[in-house]
Amino acid sequence: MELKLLSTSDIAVFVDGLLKAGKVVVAPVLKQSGKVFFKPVQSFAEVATDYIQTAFSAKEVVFPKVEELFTYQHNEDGSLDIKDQLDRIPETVVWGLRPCDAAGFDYLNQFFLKENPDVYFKARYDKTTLVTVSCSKCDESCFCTSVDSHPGDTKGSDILLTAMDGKCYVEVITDNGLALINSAKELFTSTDTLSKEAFLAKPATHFSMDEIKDKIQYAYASAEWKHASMGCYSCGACAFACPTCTCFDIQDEGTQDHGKRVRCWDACGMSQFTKHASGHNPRNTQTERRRQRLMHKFKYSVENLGVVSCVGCGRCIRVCPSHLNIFENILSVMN
Amino acid sequence: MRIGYYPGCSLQGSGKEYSESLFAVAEKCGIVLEEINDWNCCGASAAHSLNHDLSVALPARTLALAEKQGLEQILVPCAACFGRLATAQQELVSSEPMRAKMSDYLEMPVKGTARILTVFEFLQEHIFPVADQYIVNKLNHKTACYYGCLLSRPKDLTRLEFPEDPMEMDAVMEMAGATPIDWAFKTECCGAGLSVSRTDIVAKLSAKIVEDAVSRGAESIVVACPMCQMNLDLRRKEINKQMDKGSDIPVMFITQALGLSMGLSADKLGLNRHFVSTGKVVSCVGRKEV
Amino acid sequence: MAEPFEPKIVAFVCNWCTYAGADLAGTSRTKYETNVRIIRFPCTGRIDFMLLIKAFQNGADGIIVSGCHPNDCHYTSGNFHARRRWIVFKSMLDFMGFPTERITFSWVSAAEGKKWAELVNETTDSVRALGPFTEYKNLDFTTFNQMDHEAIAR
Amino acid sequence: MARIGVFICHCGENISATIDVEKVAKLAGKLSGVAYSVDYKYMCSDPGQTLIVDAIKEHKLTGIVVGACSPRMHEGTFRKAAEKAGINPYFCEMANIREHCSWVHPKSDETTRKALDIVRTMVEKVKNNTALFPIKVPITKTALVIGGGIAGIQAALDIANSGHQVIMVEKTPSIGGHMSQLSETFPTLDCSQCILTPRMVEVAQHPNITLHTFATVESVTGFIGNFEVDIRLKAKSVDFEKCTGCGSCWQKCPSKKIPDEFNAGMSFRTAIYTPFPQAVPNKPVIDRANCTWFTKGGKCGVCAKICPTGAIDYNTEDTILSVKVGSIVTATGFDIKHSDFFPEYGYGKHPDIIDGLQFERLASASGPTGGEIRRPSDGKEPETVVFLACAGSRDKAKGIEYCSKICCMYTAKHAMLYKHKNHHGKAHVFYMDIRSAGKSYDEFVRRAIEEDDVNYIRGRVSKIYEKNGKLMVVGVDTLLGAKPVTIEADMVVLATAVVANEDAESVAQKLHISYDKHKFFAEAHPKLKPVETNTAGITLAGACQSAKDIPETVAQASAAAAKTIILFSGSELTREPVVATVNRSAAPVFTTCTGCFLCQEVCPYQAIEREEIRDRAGNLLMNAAKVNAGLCQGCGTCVAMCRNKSIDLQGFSNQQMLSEVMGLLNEPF
Amino acid sequence: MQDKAAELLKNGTVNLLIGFSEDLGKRPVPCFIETAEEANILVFNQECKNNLSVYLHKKEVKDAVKIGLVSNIATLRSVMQLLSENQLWSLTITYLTVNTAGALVVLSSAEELEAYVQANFPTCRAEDKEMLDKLNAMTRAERWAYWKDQLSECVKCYACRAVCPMCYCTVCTTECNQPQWIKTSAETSGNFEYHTMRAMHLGGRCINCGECGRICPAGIPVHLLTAQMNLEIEQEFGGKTGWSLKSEYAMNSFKPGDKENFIK
Repeated sequence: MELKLLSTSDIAVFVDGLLKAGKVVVAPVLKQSGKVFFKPVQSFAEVATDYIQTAFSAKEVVFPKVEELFTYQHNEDGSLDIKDQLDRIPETVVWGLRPCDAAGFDYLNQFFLKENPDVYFKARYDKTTLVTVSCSKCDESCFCTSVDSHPGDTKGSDILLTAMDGKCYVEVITDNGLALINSAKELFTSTDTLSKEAFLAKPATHFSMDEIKDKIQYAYASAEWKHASMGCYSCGACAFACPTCTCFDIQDEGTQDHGKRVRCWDACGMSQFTKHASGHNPRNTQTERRRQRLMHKFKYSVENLGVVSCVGCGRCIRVCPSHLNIFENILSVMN
Repeated sequence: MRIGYYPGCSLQGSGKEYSESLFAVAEKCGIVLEEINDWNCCGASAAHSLNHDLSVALPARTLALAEKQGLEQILVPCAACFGRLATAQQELVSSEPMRAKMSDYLEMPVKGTARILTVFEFLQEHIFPVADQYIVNKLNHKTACYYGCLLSRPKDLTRLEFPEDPMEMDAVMEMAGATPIDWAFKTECCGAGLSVSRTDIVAKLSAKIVEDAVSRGAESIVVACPMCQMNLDLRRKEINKQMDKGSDIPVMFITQALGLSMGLSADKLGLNRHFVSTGKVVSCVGRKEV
Repeated sequence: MAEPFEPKIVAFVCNWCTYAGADLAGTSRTKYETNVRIIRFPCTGRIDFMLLIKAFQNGADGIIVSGCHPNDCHYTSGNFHARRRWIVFKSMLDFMGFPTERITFSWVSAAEGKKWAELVNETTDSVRALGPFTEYKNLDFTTFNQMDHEAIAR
Repeated sequence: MARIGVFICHCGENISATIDVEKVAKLAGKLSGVAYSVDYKYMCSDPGQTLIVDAIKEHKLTGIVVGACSPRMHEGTFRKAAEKAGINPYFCEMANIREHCSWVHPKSDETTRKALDIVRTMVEKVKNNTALFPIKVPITKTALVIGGGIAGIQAALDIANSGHQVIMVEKTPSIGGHMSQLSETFPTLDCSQCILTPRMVEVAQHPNITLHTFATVESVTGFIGNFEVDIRLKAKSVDFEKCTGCGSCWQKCPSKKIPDEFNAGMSFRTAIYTPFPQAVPNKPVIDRANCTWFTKGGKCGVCAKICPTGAIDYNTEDTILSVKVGSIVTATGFDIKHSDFFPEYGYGKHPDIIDGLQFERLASASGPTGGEIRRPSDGKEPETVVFLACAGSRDKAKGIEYCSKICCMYTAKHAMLYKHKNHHGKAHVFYMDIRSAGKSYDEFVRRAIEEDDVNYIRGRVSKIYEKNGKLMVVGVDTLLGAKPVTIEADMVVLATAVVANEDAESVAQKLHISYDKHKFFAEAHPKLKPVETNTAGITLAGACQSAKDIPETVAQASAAAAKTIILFSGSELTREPVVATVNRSAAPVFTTCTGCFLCQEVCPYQAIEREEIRDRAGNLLMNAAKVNAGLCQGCGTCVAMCRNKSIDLQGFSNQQMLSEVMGLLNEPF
Repeated sequence: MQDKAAELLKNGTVNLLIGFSEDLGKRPVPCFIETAEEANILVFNQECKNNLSVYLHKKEVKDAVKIGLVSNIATLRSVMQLLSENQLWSLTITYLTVNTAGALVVLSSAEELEAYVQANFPTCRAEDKEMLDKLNAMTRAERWAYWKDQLSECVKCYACRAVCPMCYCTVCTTECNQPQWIKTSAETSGNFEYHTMRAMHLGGRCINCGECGRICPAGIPVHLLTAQMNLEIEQEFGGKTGWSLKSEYAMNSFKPGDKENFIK
């Protein structure tokens, strides 16, 4: 764990250096829709700086919305070729994600790798370095401090930058991070004092995980679930924007003779999600589906993996067509 | 709405009363007719049988001038002129090459878009709506409305509702308080085409018309074509020779009749310049109903 | 490309007019380009616009849609409904910036074998001139996920 | 797992000349799902078919693709073969590599590749084929005949005589139609009523015919073999059970000034009336529009007082009778233009300018003049009569471009009849052309000209006007010096154009049959289906389709009857199973159809019905579309319309069509 | 509105009232009220953009049978369209809306609804029109680039479908997998076919509430596709969506005279 300083003006130099070194740099980019997306950039000039939160999380880098698992091909002689392309995955630096997203990676890591690791995730994760930028701004949707995190949290990051006037703190958390710094030593000066709180945003805190952890045990039967879910249109916006939602669907695309097998995002909120071939659906109403999603974030994942799988980024609140609010729901079902 | 006016030769010569009465009526109803500046002969009677291009070019020039003058409608009272102008217009509208050719001949653009009105359409659309407030006299007498050939044929050009038995003039005369009779020679030819070469035939044809009108009790014949008027009026001597017993039934223009009912003076309407005296009709004004 | 580009053209035709017209072209030995492949429908009214999209997605460079002339429909009005659907579909694609000239709509009756041959030749020529329909295929990832694709594209 | 067999035909040289058939067969064999592939010289030949049958049995094939000619040629053949081999015939598809490939392309690899593509496409299709079974539709063996003219009478008798039930509907109080108004008939001049009335009586007495006069068709639903028809029985105001037809009611009826339709308006009838003496049924009805009781609210009532059997009942009302029929013969007949249609002839204001039907009545022994030809105006015998053929017909300006077909003949007949009855009279005929094609028709016209010296003038009449008591007929003789002629006539007969009935359009719409721009009903095919309409089970007879004379009408009526009898010959109707279906599945899904019914309007055959899906308690759960397999013709327009693919078309299913596209465009190797 | 809602719930005209309340962030949230007491949480203002008619397809709502629906004009218009498509047959709905004068309007029958909607019929939203003109002014290549860029961000969360009152199919084409019409993966070409399909299915039915565009998490203006189609269909074939209670769907009718200058 090292602590360094980097002058704001040198950030561009550093990033462009990484690009020159042949790394793929994925950073927030402002698009014509006015929303900010993680995109591979060609120079630091493209990188957006003034935003609270990106439209979708950075999980796409390691868990793409569509991932080709392999291609298959029947040959004239009856033989069958199957190819994956894991070896083509490039060295990637994710620049400028928020601590909450980084925390999300921490969960994804647990989810995909804890037991019988997912090779596709691993292949990407191993080639990825996360350079996080702590939050100087937040809005009423942010609630990281309610889920054991905060705007300067280093959880999940390889490097955490905190902007001050003129320069920024560089907290190097992992060897990955260190390696990245060392690729451009000259830009960084060492320091030992760290006082970033002054430069961090102050999101509202609505509850603490400790109180949740025990109250949630009794939440399943709460009548409030209905109110919490009646407005839900059962789209997948929240799940797809979420840094920790990991539901996926596997499909073959192509013909009997050749095509590819793809893994793409799915969402437990969708009405077809658990539907059986028979037409029966164990989670037939939106109430059950919404409960499933929230309980999974705050209860099941804690039980299964020991981590809460909500990082308080607030995306689900921002994107929800009917403005459903996750922490309000949680609070209501608690009491 | 600017209405243009194309007199043609007749309405300045033999059919002078026609234009006089027309203008008198229009003026009475507060309608302005703008004569087309520098208009030229429509080419009737000769051109179309000699040179097709010429027969289009002559009216086309007039139409081009009208367009230049910015007229949306053109009133062409003379039946022959109307025939020529309308025919030419149809050719122009239906054929781009023809338009190009004509614009080239005339050295000015011509589209042929202005609407050409028969005297009937003019009366229906512009006079009818306002007429009754001006009609002061009832022309209480039986009249035969005579349309002639050029105002009823071809039906696509003249746009009469029933080309076989037109009623347009009858409507006007009813408005004027007269009683149009139901007769058989409404659309017969008066022979105008031969009025120079074979006057004898003209007399025969016209005689049939006059005879039928008279035999059905008509006291006047109303026309809308200067040639018809001339034949039936000016040639009455020869016509009478063709009939068992002659007739002095007056022949007047529809506009004269209308003007009369609007209280305009016979003098102003040129009624006193006919060969067959129109006195009877003039005197029937205000007579008790027939 | 070494050899000149030969477009793949899929023809969606109705059974009663155009398919029969193509048969007639055959029986009268009228020669035409080999690029076209016919798919037979009972009626143009049956032709689902999704099939056109699928065809392009799977590598068609051009499409012919053809059926009975108005009032000749074996089912009286199938082609009228189809025509209205095409009007909308075409303008829709145009609004999305789709090169609609890659789709040829036409009426070919059972008696118009010659017209069918000409239609195929004209369409083949025009599509050949347009070149392979890469715009659409390129929408799919040339590699294994969108972000890599974009990364590599740079 | 599909086991498809591919059979490539050489068709002698027709295919193998330009396509490397062996190669196609070889490569087809490698396609996934293909278990057997072979080529052969003539697949359609007996040995060829045997080869297929054996292969299916030996290799346990689940489906076959025959790469040969157009399915329009041999699909039937090979489907039979498949059936013979014990698989469902609809597991056989044809790949058209002859008309669409070998015949239109030169010998080349490209052509061979195309052939393979075509075969592969069909392999992909047949993989997704399903077993289909012909649809059987029950038939109600009763025919409805609309119209009681000679056409309807002929059709009804033919069908009835074949042993089937017939329901006849006639809108007027009596059957007989226009033919009953005619005096004599060409070319034999035998009396119309003498030949017609026996058949009218036969209809009335036939055990298999139910006759409804003074009745109209209200609505028609259903489909071939299974029509449901509502018939409106207009209120007769007379109880036919009680009425003996004695006639004392109409003799006493005070309102006697009603123009008589039967006499074409040349005489008057009473408000309670039988149209004519030989009417069938010969019982009166009350014409309420003209009856004092109904117009003046309960005044009069003479007929009720006079009626010996008390059959008069002013309170009867229209009733609707619903019947089930299997087929419908449309024989609604025609109308003619009347003289008021002709401004140039003075709108027929002059009483002595009459039309053909009026002349028929004048000449008819049962007519207003008892068969003596007298002019309507003053009852005098006309010394000169002018007949105008083509009055309105073949005249664009009148909007009637067609030839009315019967005028030439009846004009000749009229002229003859006149001459026969008024020996000193003069008959002139103006005509355009004489169209007398038909057995001994021309001879008939010649007779008029030569034996009865009718003066035929080739030319048209520009106007008719009256001058001192004479009708001046002004025309032109285009043959003799092309000079104008004026004939002073005492009476003029216009052979006015034959036109469709004024209610033709509404009738067509009730029957869902189409009609041409002159409102004549449209046959299904101008040459090969001149009797059928485009609605299965509905046929046409007589002048409702186009102007016809009596022999033609009778012939077509018998043809329509034959079509009906053919339909009735089987116990049920068998139809191709290529029809649309709306999916159904077990609760809780039932169907994916959302019941928006936007498909209903696109169906040209009204084949889409509404089904209510209820739970056991009978509560309505959902409405869903349902296809009537009997009505559906399989166009599939609804399938392309359906947003969530709830409707599919058997034989051309979404799965099949998409597989074809995918198979075609994705070459495996 | 609160009082009226309370009244309706009290006198049993309505079992369930669908309206708006506010969350802590003062954002309007759809709310579902079953008792008069709760009525006081109701709000209705310019921000209440959601088209609540979507909820009429929800099982819980259908079970309540007697529904009160707080509506903006777009909502009412979509109900009209739904009725013309034989939907909502099991419900009796009372509509609460606020007219341009700002007064509360209560509509309790389809006929009243029709009259009101036709009297207050909305025109194509200005911002949409502007955007459409902009797009139509582009060259086709530019349009292609525009949509390619936009649709590449689509993640097929189907929010556009979920908020659309006209997307009431129990099984959407996207969910058909026999055959698989629409790729499940959110590849750009798959996104193209999805949005083309959606636009084709909604053209002539969409009532231009613009919800799909407003709520897209990727900010894709998908509503422009259907808006454009509606305009074209309206000028080509006439008829307005959500105007009449009887179906006037342009795509299941035809005129023999429909244009065919594009057909060879």
